[in-house]
Amino acid sequence: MREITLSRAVNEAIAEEMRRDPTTFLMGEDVAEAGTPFKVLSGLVEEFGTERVLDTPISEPGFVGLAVGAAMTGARPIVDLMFGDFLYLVMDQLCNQAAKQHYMSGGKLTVPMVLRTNLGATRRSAAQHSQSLQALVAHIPGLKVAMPSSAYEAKGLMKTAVRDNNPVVIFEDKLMYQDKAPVPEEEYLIPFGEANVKREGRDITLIATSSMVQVAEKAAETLAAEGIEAEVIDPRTIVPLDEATLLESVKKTSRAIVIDEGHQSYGVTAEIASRLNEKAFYHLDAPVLRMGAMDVPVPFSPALEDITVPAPEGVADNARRLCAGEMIHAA
Amino acid sequence: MREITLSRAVNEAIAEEMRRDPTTFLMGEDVAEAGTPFKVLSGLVEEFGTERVLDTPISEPGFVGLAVGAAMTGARPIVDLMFGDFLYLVMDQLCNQAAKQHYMSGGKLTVPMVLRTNLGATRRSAAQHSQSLQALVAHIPGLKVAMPSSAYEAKGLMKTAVRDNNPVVIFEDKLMYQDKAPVPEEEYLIPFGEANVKREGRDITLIATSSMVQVAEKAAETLAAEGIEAEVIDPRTIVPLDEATLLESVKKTSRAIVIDEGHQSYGVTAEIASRLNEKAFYHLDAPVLRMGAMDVPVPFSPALEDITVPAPEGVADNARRLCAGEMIHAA
Amino acid sequence: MTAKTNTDDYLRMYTQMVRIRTFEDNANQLYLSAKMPGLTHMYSGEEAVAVGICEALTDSDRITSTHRGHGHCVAKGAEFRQMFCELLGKEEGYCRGKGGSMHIADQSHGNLGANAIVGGSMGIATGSALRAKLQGADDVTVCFFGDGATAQGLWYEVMNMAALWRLPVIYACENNGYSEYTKTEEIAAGSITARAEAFGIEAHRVDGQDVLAVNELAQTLAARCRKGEGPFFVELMTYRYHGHHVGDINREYYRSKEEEADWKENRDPIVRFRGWLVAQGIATEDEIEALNAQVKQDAKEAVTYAEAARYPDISEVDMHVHAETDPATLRPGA
Amino acid sequence: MTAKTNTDDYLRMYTQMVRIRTFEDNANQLYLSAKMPGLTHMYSGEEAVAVGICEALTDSDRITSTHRGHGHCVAKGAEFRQMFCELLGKEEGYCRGKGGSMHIADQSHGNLGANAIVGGSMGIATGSALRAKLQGADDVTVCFFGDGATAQGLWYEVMNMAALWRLPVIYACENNGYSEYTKTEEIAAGSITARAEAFGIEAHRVDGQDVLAVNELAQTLAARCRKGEGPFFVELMTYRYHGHHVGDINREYYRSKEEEADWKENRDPIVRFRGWLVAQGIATEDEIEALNAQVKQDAKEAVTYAEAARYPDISEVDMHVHAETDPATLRPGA
Ligand SMILES: Cc1ncc(C[n+]2csc(CCOP(=O)(O)OP(=O)(O)O)c2C)c(N)n1
Ligand SMILES: Cc1ncc(C[n+]2csc(CCOP(=O)(O)OP(=O)(O)O)c2C)c(N)n1
Ligand SMILES: [Mg+2]
Ligand SMILES: [Mg+2]
Repeated sequence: MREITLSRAVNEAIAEEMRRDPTTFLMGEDVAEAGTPFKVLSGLVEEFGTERVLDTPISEPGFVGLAVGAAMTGARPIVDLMFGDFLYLVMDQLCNQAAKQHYMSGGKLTVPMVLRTNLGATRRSAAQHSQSLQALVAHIPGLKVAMPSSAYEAKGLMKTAVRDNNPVVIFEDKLMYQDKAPVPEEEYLIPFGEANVKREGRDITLIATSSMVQVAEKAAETLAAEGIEAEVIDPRTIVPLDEATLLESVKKTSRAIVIDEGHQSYGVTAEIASRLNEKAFYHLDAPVLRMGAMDVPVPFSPALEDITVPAPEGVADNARRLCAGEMIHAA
Repeated sequence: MREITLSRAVNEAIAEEMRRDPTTFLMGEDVAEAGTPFKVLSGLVEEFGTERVLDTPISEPGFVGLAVGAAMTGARPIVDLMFGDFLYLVMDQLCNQAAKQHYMSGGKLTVPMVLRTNLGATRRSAAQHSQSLQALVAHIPGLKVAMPSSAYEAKGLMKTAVRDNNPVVIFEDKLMYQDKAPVPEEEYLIPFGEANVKREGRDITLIATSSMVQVAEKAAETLAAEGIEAEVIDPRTIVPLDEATLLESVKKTSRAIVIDEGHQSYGVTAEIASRLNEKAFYHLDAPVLRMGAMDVPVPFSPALEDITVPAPEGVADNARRLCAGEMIHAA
Repeated sequence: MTAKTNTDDYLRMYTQMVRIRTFEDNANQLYLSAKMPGLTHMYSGEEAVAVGICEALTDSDRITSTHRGHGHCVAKGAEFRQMFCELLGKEEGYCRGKGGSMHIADQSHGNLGANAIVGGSMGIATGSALRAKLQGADDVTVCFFGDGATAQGLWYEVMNMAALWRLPVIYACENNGYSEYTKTEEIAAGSITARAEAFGIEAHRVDGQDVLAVNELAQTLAARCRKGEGPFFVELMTYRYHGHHVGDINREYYRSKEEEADWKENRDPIVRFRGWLVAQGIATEDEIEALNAQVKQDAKEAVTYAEAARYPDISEVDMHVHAETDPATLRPGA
Repeated sequence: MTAKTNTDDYLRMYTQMVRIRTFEDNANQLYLSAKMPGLTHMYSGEEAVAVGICEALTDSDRITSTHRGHGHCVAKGAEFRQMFCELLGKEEGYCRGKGGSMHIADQSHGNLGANAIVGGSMGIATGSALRAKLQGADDVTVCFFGDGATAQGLWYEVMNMAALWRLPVIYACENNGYSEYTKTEEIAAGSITARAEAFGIEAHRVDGQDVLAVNELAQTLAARCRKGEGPFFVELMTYRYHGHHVGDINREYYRSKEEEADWKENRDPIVRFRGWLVAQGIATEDEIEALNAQVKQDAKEAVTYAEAARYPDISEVDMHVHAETDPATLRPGA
């Protein structure tokens, strides 16, 4: 199968959906001629024109608000939010307005829009351009939240996001834009709420999102060499969450680590770990461990930044200890 | 001891701190003559004048931003955010600016400010005036988060918040403003990170925040009549979190329910439950259960609204089942 | 005085104003008799604004409304029954009781909904206008908001885009002199019309108690929007008779009884328009009284109906969190 | 031409402009030779703005800066060594390497910091001015931001409060014609000065390539701020020589080489001021060359120092998340 970059995959998904549905349009800062600073959207304005690829002023709450209104009245906007860190600016439009319209109107209004943004540290971009804020939006009822872990998922999830009748937030890993993966030529969509078992194993389950899937896979390779068979699962969407697949695996392996690049405290790993603990408690041989980013603003200095996010060695290390029956924290 | 309302307690705390420290001032919408819609701040403008009690325009990001700048340059602002639901509007100023200054400046800049706001549903205020958004801010390193559960805590935690050298978000339960509790005449402060054991018990631990402390206490009374002794613990601050006290209790009782009025998924209960599972796993006789608000926007209709938040019967019911050895969800 | 050219139109404007006033009197009564859950914000006194504007619009034109939204809802064509049902949290309400007064919406007549976030619908209105432009539709969107809402930064962001892209949106600022318990002049520096003009937006100021003046301006601006000459800004000078919300009874610390009396006695939009209708021979006093009585009767019946109506079944509590997506559309090739 | 009345002042202004240009040339070189972590935004071309304004301020006056912040930092008095250390993430940097280029701050000279959120420091600057007013201090705060930042709603919110409360703040908009890869006219409707004026704020437009014109205006406005006549708005017309950031090399799809050459060749602030200094007999060409050489030498030494300097110890990673609070202050009676 051909291999394309994550950047190209997103571009293809959007182009295909814009061809398919004339009510779909794209807006954001420098999305047209510049094709975004990451060049993900290059070429779209040439195909669809400035009517459907709109460069906006630096007004994040404003243009997200416009997208909500356009979506409520018959369009399907795809909004580009240049950095995930800017989510804080659009929280009211996203969480008070978009997320609640359908419910507050008793099902009459719908807000079919996509907010595509990114996550990920270790790019030396410092505290305001490196955050992974998926936990914030996952907490708000009415939104859906997708976290592609490769070009394949980036394309398939984006296409589903555009067709979904709800506001969907999709986080791309900004360090992965140039990473290639096999992506079919033929059209495909990845349904929301279906986790992907990336690697099978019987000893321990590694549940990882987005950027952390590679980390988990690398850890699994290391472990395999030592005879520990780790199962690696990518939930792909954290809302909705495919609990069934996660539970099934954990019931089989009896041990789990949940890995996500957001801050650990009050983050995504807590929710997933809690559900496993609640619903597979009597199958667990050890506590479900969580590995999130450190609870610190992301430091600029390379010397510090790299140690703030989970890395393969750390995952392997924890897995080894869990499998050896060591209780990490337990008194 | 005299009993005063939560509203009065907050008012006293702020007045005392404003008398103590001339760099302290108060700002927000309708905080001066009107004393806020909840009348919590009545009388302060008469004592401190409009120079230190500032009525602002309806510009939440703006005045929170002003508070950050004032705090960075030598003042100690107390900002009133009329409804917790407006947190979405100020997330950038709070989470990108206030929370990160100290870290990003390598410890040189400090932002000693208090953001007081509220939480709580069942007031028939619908989806945009009923949210309990503590999980969002608890996730962001650099902030501290206090959740008083009575007039006593409201006063003691507010005084500590004003003196703390960090941005502190303090959530009051808007349904509790008229509730009275014993509050000493003498000055006192409640340190951050010290949980309060509200009731001792040996059979199960109920960890509850803010509005949910009363719910847990009521459940504990019901349970006591049936011979189940529940320990009720109020963490009082969720950042920092007094893990030690919680763990000690759970190791004793072997069972726990965590109750918080925020949405359950990706919420506060997940973090607390995860920590207990991680660090007291081998002491647990049953999975730690979580009870948050339903994952739905808060409905207006009274018929629906009341069932979205945890209630004493539900807590008692879950506690009974845990103590009877029933596994709630486990397959 | 020539905004509407026939008797029926004038009478409908009058009736719509009376319907709003009557709706609010009943809503207030429901609150005072503890039959209404929560609080609500009365539109009484501002009727000429909503009616003058909405009578210049069609059902395919959109509006966005505010926390003080009953007036916009009635003026845009809503029925009393579903409105009262909504205010009481009943299943037959416009939003199945899930929205309540602060989120009442009426899709069928183009009302995209009230909003409990001050200024919160400015993006929505502008986005609706963007959709119209992109899709070549000729509908207009009116964004209602209060003077206090001009302090929200969002407004400047969306005005800029509306102006750059010449969107068919009219920003209608209902300047009733107060935001909650604070006078506008204490919280708004400079000039509100100049703020719109700075973005190259044509701005107007109009007497919001004169329904014909409002309507005439709205007709002109709506027509010009349809021709691609938008956006526009209108500041409508008006007054709210009640407190900020129904529970705001003792108001003397922020505004005087004399001021309230002056507006009510000398500038009431309904009384003024009634006088004009009679003077022009469009209706007799008796006809007006009959019409008033009919509206009262309608409201009474609707209230009675709503009081007796069912609450939504509790199984509805987790319905409508997410909209359904037809699985067929998610297949390749679909 | 009389803004600064003695030779030393003129020469310091010149030197500061050269220091900025030289700092940027070295920073760019560090990037190109892959010695700098991440990206950075060059201030070259805009030197007269930062220097003209900051030379009108004292160390107790505050500024807030932007993502394009090296110029403000130098102009407000920072040292090369700590600046380069910060850019390279070293412990001796102004922020112990934790902030980097986009968050460089220099508390000791009143620089409250660069900001990676466009417009993100508008509240901070205005709050600093509010603090000055409340505490009766006579310092002034200057809020630097770009033309693109005028699209952030926050600006209108804080201008309103600054105007209502007459705060000693100067909003300094560096209009370099672009935000990232987009021309200002494509994303800003109407007039930027009119936007400030609408809030009752006195607005000025000045040639940002003329350091004396900038300095003269800044001196006047700072003095008037101290007398309680603030706030003010200044739009400074300028140009950035490099791309949006150091990695933005191929720029022809959004601006022409001719346009760039025109600004560099005909309006360079350093060349212009140098010519004036020589013409006025304040310095000879030789003295200027010596001065330039000295700055180059200083920069080179600072770079060498910074390259050799230590990274922060990894134990620092979770230091400074929270500021310490002296437990003694938390006791009753304290
Ligand atoms: C973002 C936000 N801030 C504050 C409030 C609380 N609030 C509700 S109405 C109101 C005053 C609004 O004034 P104005 O816009 O003039 O409308 P009016 O009530 O006068 O019709 C305020 C402050 C809110 N609902 N939303
Ligand atoms: C809130 C926010 N939106 C977008 C960005 C990405 N961004 C960084 S600089 C910039 C352009 C800023 O333009 P301007 O304010 O004119 O400053 P200049 O770069 O021209 O100095 C943008 C869009 C950001 N950092 N913050
Ligand atoms: Mg008003
Ligand atoms: Mg610019």
